[in-house]
Amino acid sequence: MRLLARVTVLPKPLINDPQGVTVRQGLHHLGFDEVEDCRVGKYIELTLDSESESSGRNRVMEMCQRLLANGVIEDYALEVSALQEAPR
Amino acid sequence: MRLLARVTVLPKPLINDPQGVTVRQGLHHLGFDEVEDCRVGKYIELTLDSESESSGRNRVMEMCQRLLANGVIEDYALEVSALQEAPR
Amino acid sequence: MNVAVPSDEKLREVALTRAEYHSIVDQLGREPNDLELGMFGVLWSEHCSYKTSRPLLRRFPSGGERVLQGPGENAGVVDIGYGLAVAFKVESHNHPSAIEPYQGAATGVGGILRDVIAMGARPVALLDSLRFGPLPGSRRHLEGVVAGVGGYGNCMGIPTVGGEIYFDESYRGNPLVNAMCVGIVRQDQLKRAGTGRSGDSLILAGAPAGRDGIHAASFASLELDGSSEQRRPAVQVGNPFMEKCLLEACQEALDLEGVRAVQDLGAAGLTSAVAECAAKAEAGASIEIDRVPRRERGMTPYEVMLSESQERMLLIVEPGWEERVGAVFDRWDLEAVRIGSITGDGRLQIVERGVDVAAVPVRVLADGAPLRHPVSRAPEPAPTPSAPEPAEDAGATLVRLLGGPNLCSRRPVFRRYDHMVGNATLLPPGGDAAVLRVAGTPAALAMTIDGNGRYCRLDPLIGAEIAVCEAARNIVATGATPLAVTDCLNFGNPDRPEVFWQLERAVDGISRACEALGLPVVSGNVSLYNESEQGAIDPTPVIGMVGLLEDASRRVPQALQAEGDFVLLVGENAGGLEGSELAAREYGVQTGRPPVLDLLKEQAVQDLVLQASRQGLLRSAHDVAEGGLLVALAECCIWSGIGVRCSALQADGEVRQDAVFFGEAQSRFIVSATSHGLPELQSLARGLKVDLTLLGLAGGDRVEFDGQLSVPLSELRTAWDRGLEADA
Amino acid sequence: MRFGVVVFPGTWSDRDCGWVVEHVLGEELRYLWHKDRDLAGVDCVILPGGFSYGDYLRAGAIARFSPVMESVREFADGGGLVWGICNGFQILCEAGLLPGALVRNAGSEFRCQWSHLVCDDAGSAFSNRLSRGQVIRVPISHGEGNYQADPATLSRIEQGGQVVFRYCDETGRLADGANPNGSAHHIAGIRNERGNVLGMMPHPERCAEPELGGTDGRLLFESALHAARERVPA
Ligand SMILES: Nc1ncnc2c1ncn2[C@@H]1O[C@H](COP(=O)(O)OP(=O)(O)O)[C@@H](O)[C@H]1O
Ligand SMILES: [Mg+2]
Repeated sequence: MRLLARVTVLPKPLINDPQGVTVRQGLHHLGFDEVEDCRVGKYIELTLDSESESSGRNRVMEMCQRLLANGVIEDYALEVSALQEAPR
Repeated sequence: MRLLARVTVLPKPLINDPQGVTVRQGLHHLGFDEVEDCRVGKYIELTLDSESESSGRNRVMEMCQRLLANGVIEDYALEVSALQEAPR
Repeated sequence: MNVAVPSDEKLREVALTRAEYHSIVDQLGREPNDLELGMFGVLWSEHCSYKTSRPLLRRFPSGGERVLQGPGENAGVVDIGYGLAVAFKVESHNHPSAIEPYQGAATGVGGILRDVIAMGARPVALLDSLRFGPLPGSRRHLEGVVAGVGGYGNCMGIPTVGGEIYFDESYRGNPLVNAMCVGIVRQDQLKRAGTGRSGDSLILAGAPAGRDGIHAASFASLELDGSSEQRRPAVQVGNPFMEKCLLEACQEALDLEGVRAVQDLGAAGLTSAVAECAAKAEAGASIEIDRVPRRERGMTPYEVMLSESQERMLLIVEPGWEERVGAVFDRWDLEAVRIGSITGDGRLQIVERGVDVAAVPVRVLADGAPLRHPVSRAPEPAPTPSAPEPAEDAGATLVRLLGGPNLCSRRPVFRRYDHMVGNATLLPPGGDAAVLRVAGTPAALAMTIDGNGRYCRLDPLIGAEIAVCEAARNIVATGATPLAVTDCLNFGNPDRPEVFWQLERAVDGISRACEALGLPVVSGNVSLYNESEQGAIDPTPVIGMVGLLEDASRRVPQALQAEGDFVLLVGENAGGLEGSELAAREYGVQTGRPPVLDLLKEQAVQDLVLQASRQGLLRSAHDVAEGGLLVALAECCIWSGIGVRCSALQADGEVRQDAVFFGEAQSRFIVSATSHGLPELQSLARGLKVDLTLLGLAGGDRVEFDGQLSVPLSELRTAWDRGLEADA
Repeated sequence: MRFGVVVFPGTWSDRDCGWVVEHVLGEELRYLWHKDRDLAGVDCVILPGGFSYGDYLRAGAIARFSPVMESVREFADGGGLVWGICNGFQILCEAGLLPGALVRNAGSEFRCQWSHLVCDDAGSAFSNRLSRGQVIRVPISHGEGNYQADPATLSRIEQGGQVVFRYCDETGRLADGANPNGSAHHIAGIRNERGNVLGMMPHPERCAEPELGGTDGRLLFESALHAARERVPA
């Protein structure tokens, strides 16, 4: 079955996040003073073929561990769902 | 109230996404041949103070339009939820 | 023949006039089909056909002993000795950068790199000439463009070593982004696009074609469903990593005997690349459109032929060499596909699944666009208001000018560009021209890019002459001899008689100055229709120039070198407020005449500086440009951290004091010399009949003119350093 | 001595490193293609600067899986000299040959400029010609050179004396303004425990000749020469 995986990657809480700081400053500069904290990471959307949702999830988790996230500085989260039809 | 906003930003569907292409190739290279398509964007987590969820959502949408996403080449999506306690 | 002319709407979508349509029908002897019309639309556009500017460009001097390739190829090429040549060209990416600053600038850099690569050269340096509306309004554009230039060049590993940035009302809504690339090529490896022969294979390498950059309102959109229109991205996203691979693979492929030529895909994509190769070879070409790799499903031949997807090259390969070429690209993990061949019948033929979908004479497509001759009319001269009384305190004026956005330090910009990669940068950005050594030789290349929209607005002829002279001065200041010019003509809509007049005058100005200085124009680019709601931009010819330093160790720095050195003004001690930064910024005077330029005097002054540098008489040299003598002198001090003590300065004749200090009289340099060198320098100047004025001595920590001004260097430095950050 | 310079598709300091090895030092040079496993018998592997695979996702993320890196890992495990410069440092961290990671510069901007470094460990294979506390001037050129690690890792490498270079001002002070990318503890370069693997963001290959503005970089190359001689007596 065809799956859509949505992976989010964020810097770990104890790791400095220079991009988050820059974005927060930028938002304050534009008058969005209500923003207290900001962290910037990556969002990755994958379409993949797999036997089942659970096997697909396992594969994507493996992808995260090996490539998509760097465990030393980043945490990741993922969601996998079935895709109805071929994309596009 | 204190809100958590989760913003995902992706290149628009027909825009060239060199990052996505390179990551897909990288995944294939590692043996994840089941990956058909890959798009890479940004993930941003914000904590903010707002009167209500709906006003917070509107503000974050504005932030997306003005800074977080580049409307010419990117699409964004957002989720806003109430935060129970102060983060960290 | 009874011609069924398409609707106005259809013609507008391919940007052709009714008359041009008739011309196509005449030359074809039939009506074009939709695909053919689309190809005519892009190739007969101003951008590709130069139908308005071509007659003017013929006025440029373009020959010379050292010229190996003048205008007309992907880049100009000039002999630098040792069996080597320098290939260079400038290109505008104004409109894309206005829509999306980062990607517009990035893909502009990518495009100019491919032009130089196509000559068989290895790019060694980039330069960028940028113009924006005033800060802070233009901050977003500035940031995006700078990030885009850096993002592409840095990733490619090509140093960005020079450029210029100006802020002016006239560019609000229509910023200018011109990028220049300089490459080095062994003369025996020089490639030209027009060397294909019938039977040669056409191999397309690099990125797959997407629906990028197909002119937003395109003819073929009529064939598509309504929603597909929006699905065509107006902006192209560059992939510098792929371009790096493409660069290396092309270099390796060019070592193969069977590779005759390489042609980049730029504006008008495959259509232009194939038509140009075929036209220059006086041949035809046949394309099997199904073989062209695609990024999207369901692309029509029209979309494939017009796609402007980046990072693609077309190789012209002798039959039998295809596999070896393929293997090279494979090594770099790039796709390289044989998509057709050069033919002998002079036609560009597109075949889809065995059926001809287009077949038109290449000559008509590539060179058939009727030239345009718009009306030219000089604008009414605006009255010149008289300047107010000079400010009391020249020191305070100096601090303000140095901290102003047009004169302040560009370090916040060029520190975001890798300007050192390649281990060649002897004089980095920040001075006049950058100087890069040529590996394996004692020589070095100097390079710069310069323009001045304000002078050109006041008089495009003189402004353009000054642009050429100023670029040459920047080269000469480093001790290098100017070799040749590449130019980028940024103008408004030429259908406005005043704009066309500006264009003509500017071209004449470039021609005159180049002739006087013995400089050929070997490449260039024209960008018209630079307009916003406020009207046309200031006429802005931008001059890129490359010079040769036979002995790299003889290069001259711009900063003062040691306390006790004599500091001198080369050229007339004259002043005039005409067209100056002072008049514009401090007095709000935007009209009048540009500074006076005497090309004979210019030559003599440049001669003096060159001869003196060759004889080792100069410790430093820096040209006097915007902001005049005092600003130039202050820069020499700021760069070195050494102050200067001068006696009071009065100009020859009756001249206001502010004009002496800040006037932009032309053909001048600030130089420094040791006490040993001074007498020789003076006699050299006498011999060449060039004025030489002793200003004072290097030393101390202030810029001082006895009784006239005294400013601490630290104050100047702070203002200069912070200028770009301030939202003034 | 034979230096090997690894070439990934997006590498560009390979030529600069190669230039110093061949033309400045007059030593033997081999380029090592990322798809090959053979290290050609080199005495020192340099992983040079560049954008190995475009540095999409994270700098060095994809490069670490290339065939040549398997051999580099074995070579390092056997005590071979491995020197990661700029992108090479990022790759060594991604590959786990060095601890920590390099993230986006503080301020999020690319920086190309001269920087001062103070040597904090003269024991590594690449700093043995320096003395502890010596200040050298070396250019940086990167957008992701901000060294970060979790607190435990940081204290471990500090205690182990693994920090070889720190950004400083010209007097050697770790002044606030003298940290061009926001690195933790001003870290510019670290070594592994054994001292045969060094990663650093600054570019010593850009300052090995006076006409390029400085020669301090040469000391690092000479350190490697010295270390190689010690290791394999001629
Ligand atoms: N956009 C830029 N990119 C790189 N270098 C720049 C840029 N703008 C200015 N510079 C550098 O800053 C220095 C000063 O620029 P400018 O004032 O325009 O010089 P000049 O008046 O001598 O032409 C030059 O060395 C120039 O190359
Ligand atoms: Mg100058």
